[in-house]
Amino acid sequence: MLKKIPKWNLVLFLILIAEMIIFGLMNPRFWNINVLLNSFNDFIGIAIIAFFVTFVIITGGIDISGGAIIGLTSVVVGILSQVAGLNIWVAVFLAIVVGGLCGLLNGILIAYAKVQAMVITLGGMLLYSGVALVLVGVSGASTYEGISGFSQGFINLANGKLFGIPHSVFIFFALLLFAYILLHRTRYGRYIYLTGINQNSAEYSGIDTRKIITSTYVLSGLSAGVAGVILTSYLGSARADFGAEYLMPILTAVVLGGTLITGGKGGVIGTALASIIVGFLKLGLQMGGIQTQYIGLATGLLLIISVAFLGVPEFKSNVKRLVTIKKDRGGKLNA
Amino acid sequence: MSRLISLAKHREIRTVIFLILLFLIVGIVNPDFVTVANIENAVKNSLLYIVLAAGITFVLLTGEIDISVGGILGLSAAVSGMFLRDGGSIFLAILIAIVIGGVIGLINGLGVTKLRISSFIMTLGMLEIARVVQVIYTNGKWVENLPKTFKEISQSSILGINTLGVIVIIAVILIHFFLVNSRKGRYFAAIGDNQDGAVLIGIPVKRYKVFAFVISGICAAVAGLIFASQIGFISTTAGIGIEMTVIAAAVLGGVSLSGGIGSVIGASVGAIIMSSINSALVFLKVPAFWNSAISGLLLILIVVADVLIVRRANKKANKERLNARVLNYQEGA
Amino acid sequence: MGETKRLVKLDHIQKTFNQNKVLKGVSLEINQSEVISIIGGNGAGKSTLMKILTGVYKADEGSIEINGDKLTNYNPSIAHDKGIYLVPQEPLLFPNMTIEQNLTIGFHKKKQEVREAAKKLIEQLGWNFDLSRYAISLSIAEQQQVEIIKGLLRDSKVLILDEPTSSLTFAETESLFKLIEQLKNAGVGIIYITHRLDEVFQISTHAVILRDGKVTLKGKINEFTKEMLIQGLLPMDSEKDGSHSYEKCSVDRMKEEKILRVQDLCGDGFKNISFDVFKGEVVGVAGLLGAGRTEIAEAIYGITQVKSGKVILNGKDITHFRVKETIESGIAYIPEDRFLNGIFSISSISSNMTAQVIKKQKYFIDKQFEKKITDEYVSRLSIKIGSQDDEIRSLSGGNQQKVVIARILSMNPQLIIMDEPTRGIDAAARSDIYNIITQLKEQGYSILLISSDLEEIERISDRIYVIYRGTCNVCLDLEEINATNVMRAAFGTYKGSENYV
Amino acid sequence: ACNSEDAGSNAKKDPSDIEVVFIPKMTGNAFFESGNDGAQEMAEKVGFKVKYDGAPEGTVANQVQIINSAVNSGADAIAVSSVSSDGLNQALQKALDAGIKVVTWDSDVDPKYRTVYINQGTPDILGAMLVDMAAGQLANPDDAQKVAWFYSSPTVPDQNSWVEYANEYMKEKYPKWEVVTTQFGEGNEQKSLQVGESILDTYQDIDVIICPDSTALPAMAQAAQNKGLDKNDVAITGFASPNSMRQYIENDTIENHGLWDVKDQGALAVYIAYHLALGKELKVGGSVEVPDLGEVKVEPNSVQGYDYDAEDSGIIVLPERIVFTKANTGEYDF
Ligand SMILES: Nc1ncnc2c1ncn2[C@@H]1O[C@H](COP(=O)(O)OP(=O)(O)OP(=O)(O)O)[C@@H](O)[C@H]1O
Ligand SMILES: Nc1ncnc2c1ncn2[C@@H]1O[C@H](COP(=O)(O)OP(=O)(O)OP(=O)(O)O)[C@@H](O)[C@H]1O
Ligand SMILES: [Mg+2]
Ligand SMILES: [Mg+2]
Repeated sequence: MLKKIPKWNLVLFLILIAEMIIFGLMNPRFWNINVLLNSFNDFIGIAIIAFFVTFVIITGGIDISGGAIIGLTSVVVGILSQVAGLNIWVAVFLAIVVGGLCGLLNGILIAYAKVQAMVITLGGMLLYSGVALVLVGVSGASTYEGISGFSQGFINLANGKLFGIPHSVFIFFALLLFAYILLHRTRYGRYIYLTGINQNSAEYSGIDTRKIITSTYVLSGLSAGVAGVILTSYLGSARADFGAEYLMPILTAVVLGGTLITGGKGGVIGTALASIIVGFLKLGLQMGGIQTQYIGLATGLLLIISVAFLGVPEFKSNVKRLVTIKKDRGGKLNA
Repeated sequence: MSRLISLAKHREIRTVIFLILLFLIVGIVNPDFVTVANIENAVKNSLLYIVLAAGITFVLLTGEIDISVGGILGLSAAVSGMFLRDGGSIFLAILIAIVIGGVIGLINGLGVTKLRISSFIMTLGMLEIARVVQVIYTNGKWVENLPKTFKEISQSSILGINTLGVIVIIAVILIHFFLVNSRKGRYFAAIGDNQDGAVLIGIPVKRYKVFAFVISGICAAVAGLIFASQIGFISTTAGIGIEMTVIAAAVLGGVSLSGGIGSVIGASVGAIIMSSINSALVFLKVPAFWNSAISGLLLILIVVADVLIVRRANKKANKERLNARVLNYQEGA
Repeated sequence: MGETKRLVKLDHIQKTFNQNKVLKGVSLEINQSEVISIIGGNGAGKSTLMKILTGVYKADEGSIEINGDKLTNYNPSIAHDKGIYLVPQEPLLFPNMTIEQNLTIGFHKKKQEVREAAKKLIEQLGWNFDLSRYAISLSIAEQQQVEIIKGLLRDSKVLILDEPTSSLTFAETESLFKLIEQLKNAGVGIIYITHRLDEVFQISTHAVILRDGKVTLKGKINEFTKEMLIQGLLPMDSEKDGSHSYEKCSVDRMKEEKILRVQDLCGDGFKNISFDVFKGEVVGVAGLLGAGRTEIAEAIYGITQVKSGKVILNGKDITHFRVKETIESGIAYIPEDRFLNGIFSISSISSNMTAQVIKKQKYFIDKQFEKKITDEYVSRLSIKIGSQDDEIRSLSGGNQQKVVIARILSMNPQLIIMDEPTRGIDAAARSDIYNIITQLKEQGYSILLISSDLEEIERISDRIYVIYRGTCNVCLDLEEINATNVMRAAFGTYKGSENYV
Repeated sequence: ACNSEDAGSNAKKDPSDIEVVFIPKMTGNAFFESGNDGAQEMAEKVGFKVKYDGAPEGTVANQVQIINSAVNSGADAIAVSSVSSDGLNQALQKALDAGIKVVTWDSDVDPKYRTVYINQGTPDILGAMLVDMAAGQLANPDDAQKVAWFYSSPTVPDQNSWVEYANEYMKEKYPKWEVVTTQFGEGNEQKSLQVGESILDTYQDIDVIICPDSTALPAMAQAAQNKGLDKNDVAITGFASPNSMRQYIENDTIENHGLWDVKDQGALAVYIAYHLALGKELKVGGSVEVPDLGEVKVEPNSVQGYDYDAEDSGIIVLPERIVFTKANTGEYDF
């Protein structure tokens, strides 16, 4: 059974356990289950985008526009519901659609025009966050005050609890389950891997790789839309600059989760574990009295060391071989 | 006309054409944009990006990526800036910066080649580390009041042209010839083009990758010095997010992120485009909240246009070649 | 014999790739003016041994002696300095460089000199190349040619050719052999790896059989016969003799139905192509390199666009179908370049095998079903694998090819287009594949076989269409099929019988 | 439930164990670092703990996260400079529920969610101050002048609110002034410098550039210096710390700029937070004796234009704002 779990996920799990122990020792309040569950609110936006950016990266692409789409969808929710007076849930739905459309634009340009994904999504990042600003400017809402006054029902979307557990925890696991089934259990998921490993071979096997690639960007855009809605609900305000700082954390979660940045390998379980690890790392260090601005050091070291550790078996055997070769040679000389 | 078209086959030339178009279009709205003074200004403002893009091009050519440049820039600027502020000599400060950049580049390179960490992860980690080290070193403070003599370096001019600009442009041209024409220079692109092939013909792949990271690190450190000299104060977030801009600049100039293709001249022109967009928007006098949307749109338009142009040309060439070998093939049949 | 200098001596070379002991103490010597053929099954370790000889891999054990010096700390650039050069099995060109840049890179000599030398060499070989073309636009065969030229340019003392002819046709092979002869006479030591046993007798002075990581047979070529080599290659416990007879059949065209009808097909690289394939028939497509065979196949399959003409499968017009639809209507294609278009290198064997058949499932992947299919074909095609979950790149070339074939077979197609199905595949696997082809015929499948291996196409095709510069004017019937006719037709000089079309 | 127990135990805490989390909008900005200096000095003098905690990117989500962690780790009070007037509400409510005292400084939140706001000056005071500083540099301020605004971004609340009031004030007092452009530097030095130079190039007849942003102002001054302009060519002013501007004042690139004593502000913020965490009362209309700073008075929220009025929610306005000139810049170090 243990054999079935990919080695890397096991490593991540151990890191998580180690974190729990260390941070608990630094500040015993860290072991309070409520504290841990509540903290999901603070990284759920990163996590759910990262789930689907994992898809994108497996196809061999990259999507850095997620953070910007958060801002845009947040503004769309705000304007539609507060300025245009639409029903909040209709606004939410439309905002998520807008997120999907942003992803669609990325996807089409990348899959059909075959432009390098990094640049398109970088351009997309500027464009979408820019459009968010323009929307705010044009709608007459104040660009700097944020749009607030949402109904309690909407605020509860992220802030509420069910059985004492924050909604965000449910959302996290629901989307994780969805992403997991989609990627690891369906034919579509298999096509994503095959496309990422060898687009030509996939094409020759009758897989419409361009549609597959485009669809991953759409999913990533949709997930950013969902994240935008959740963040708007959590913070009780709609602003154009929400999510601006998520760029690196999203990528960190995906690559630390063991997804190959060159595509073809990886999984959402790893991404989920990694986003929890990074989220708890931040929380734990903050609770342990470390200033937030120093936490980057820990994330950086964690990234490098854990990934280097992955190469350790090889590293070890190399060292071993070096030693034994020397011994053997010596033996021969003596003989 | 056909000469023009064949010229457009060169990636660098196309980037230059995009640059010229940008200047012309903005120039139509506001003629001040195409004055000699402003063009010189554009180059001066891009120096930082040019140096970074040239450095990162080495890494990108070998098929790796370096996103730690922003961190290196900040750290080296802050450390040598503090040294200068406290009365240190300019020469030593430059040396310090270069050593910092070189060492971080070396660590990146060794991590990638020896520990086999993917360069994305290695340099992402390094970026975060460098930023925090900068905060710790400066105690979170800005480095201010840099000596006038140091700041004047970026303002001095030869024959009316910015000295640093001249130096950087000459350096870029020299590097270009090194990469394109010299035996060893071509190794960088070869490694990214086909690593196994490079091993086969005896290129010390790992060593050259380490070189590439060290060069990129040193360039980032030099960019840090330019930053300090031009701007005159260094915050702890100096150069934040610049890595993405620089990578985009390189790609805009025709450098491929999968390695093997690209030139420093292209990357430099890309850098000028990226940074000129900022000033262009001021000259266009559109309300500033449009800036980000317009620059995003421009970036997308340029890369998509370029890709489509190339694709068409390639398709046509391929068709011609295939048909050339068909018996009695008549053109247009 | 006393004055011929010993160039290289490999002694007790051992090499293990994660628990897989590939070489178990191989010793080999090569002297001046020798052409040593190394033969052995797929995965015997030939390429590995050669990579060790050129320093690409490090041997775990054993020593390398060059010109009498024992070398420690060996690496490719030392190998080059010592005049050892490997033309690799899979071309390793730099795709974004021109042919010229590919040929000149890594030389210590002046570019100009190398260019002149290259031009001369290409002329001598009679191959024509536009030196300013980018390597990315070359077909696999052309890449192979460029690699060979690159090797020949080196003025090496020991030249290793790892299956250089695997995608060449007889014409290019001939000119290559002439050059090898010249080099031999000039004192160069040549190591030649091939799966085509006829070639062994054509050019080598010595033959070495490598099996299970050991040298099992070694000697002068005139001490061997082809049968002895075949016998030496077979697994110890095998009773099949590899040279089993292959049944051809002449289809009665009046009675059988036409599966595929290609009418006046025109596209980039070919024009006015017409031919038919009947049920239960193997139709060969022969031609020189670059004749346009692959282009025709890809146009039928839907990878590339057709300009005019019709492709009709079972009475249905499938001319402008895209790949997905072509597959659904019953055509399957085994691409020429396995690495580029065939396999999913870092994916598991089972997912490689089921990449197409999962389409027939519902939305979810059924692991049980995948396992069943994989098991079935692993035993049917006797594919040698460790576990189904291993990455396909850990298999030897022949076994990778069988996985690709299995992927196609699992779709139950009516017509299989095989583009060089046995490229780089050893004699045993090759006869397995021929067996599969026989079975398929019996089951009523039709096969369109594109092959550059003269012996192969001659042996198993029931009919052969010959493509010459993008046109198809010759169809050889069963009784007309022989090497001379095929060759003549390929050069466009066949006048033997009536044109079929 | 356990939270309220914690709150109860706070009161019994040894005063020297009280921890105030001092949250800037972002780290790495000279303004906030100076505020932190003041806060730390105050903590040392009085004998309590101040944890300075901010993220390099000043965003709502980051601040919320930091506030949550402060609550979780058992801090006693928070003093925050908010990046958003409403985005922190939920997080602050949780902090209040946990019995944590909330003080804002520099940039306020909805007054319901904090006890005291340490105000450097209301938007109308600061807006007018910006215009007056600029006018003070002009020979004929009543003539027509071309004015540019240059600050960090269209999304920051405080700078935008000052500019809004300043524009109204300008219309009344100097009706001939015309705002020709508003540009943003995104708190990025490189971009600020470039935009600064572009402003000078595009609007060559510009008379006044006002930069109420601690990155934009020095960058603008450097841009003018690079172009060889000085205070006689264009009047540049704004808000930034004296340390970052001293050289430009001394070499006559600019004539003046302003700020309030942010060190005092930081010190005051953490002291008030400490005071509240000790369980002491602080009512609107009341006053506190603050070490070194003397007595400060709590005014009603209405001074800032808020409608919300409650006993335990008020504003302390810093007594003075400073205009730095050649004459006095040497006296300050922050
Ligand atoms: N880099 C590698 N990593 C792991 N295993 C390898 C590697 N290279 C080769 N092998 C394994 O070593 C064995 C020998 O491979 P090698 O390529 O030398 O065979 P070969 O004799 O050249 O076969 P072929 O005729 O198919 O070319 C095979 O089982 C192969 O799977
Ligand atoms: N510019 C190109 N870019 C990509 N692929 C190309 C290009 N030119 C040719 N090819 C591909 O190379 C393959 C074979 O081309 P080649 O010129 O060898 O024709 P061929 O007639 O099929 O050769 P053979 O007769 O040996 O099969 C085809 O699949 C073709 O599509
Ligand atoms: Mg081999
Ligand atoms: Mg072919």
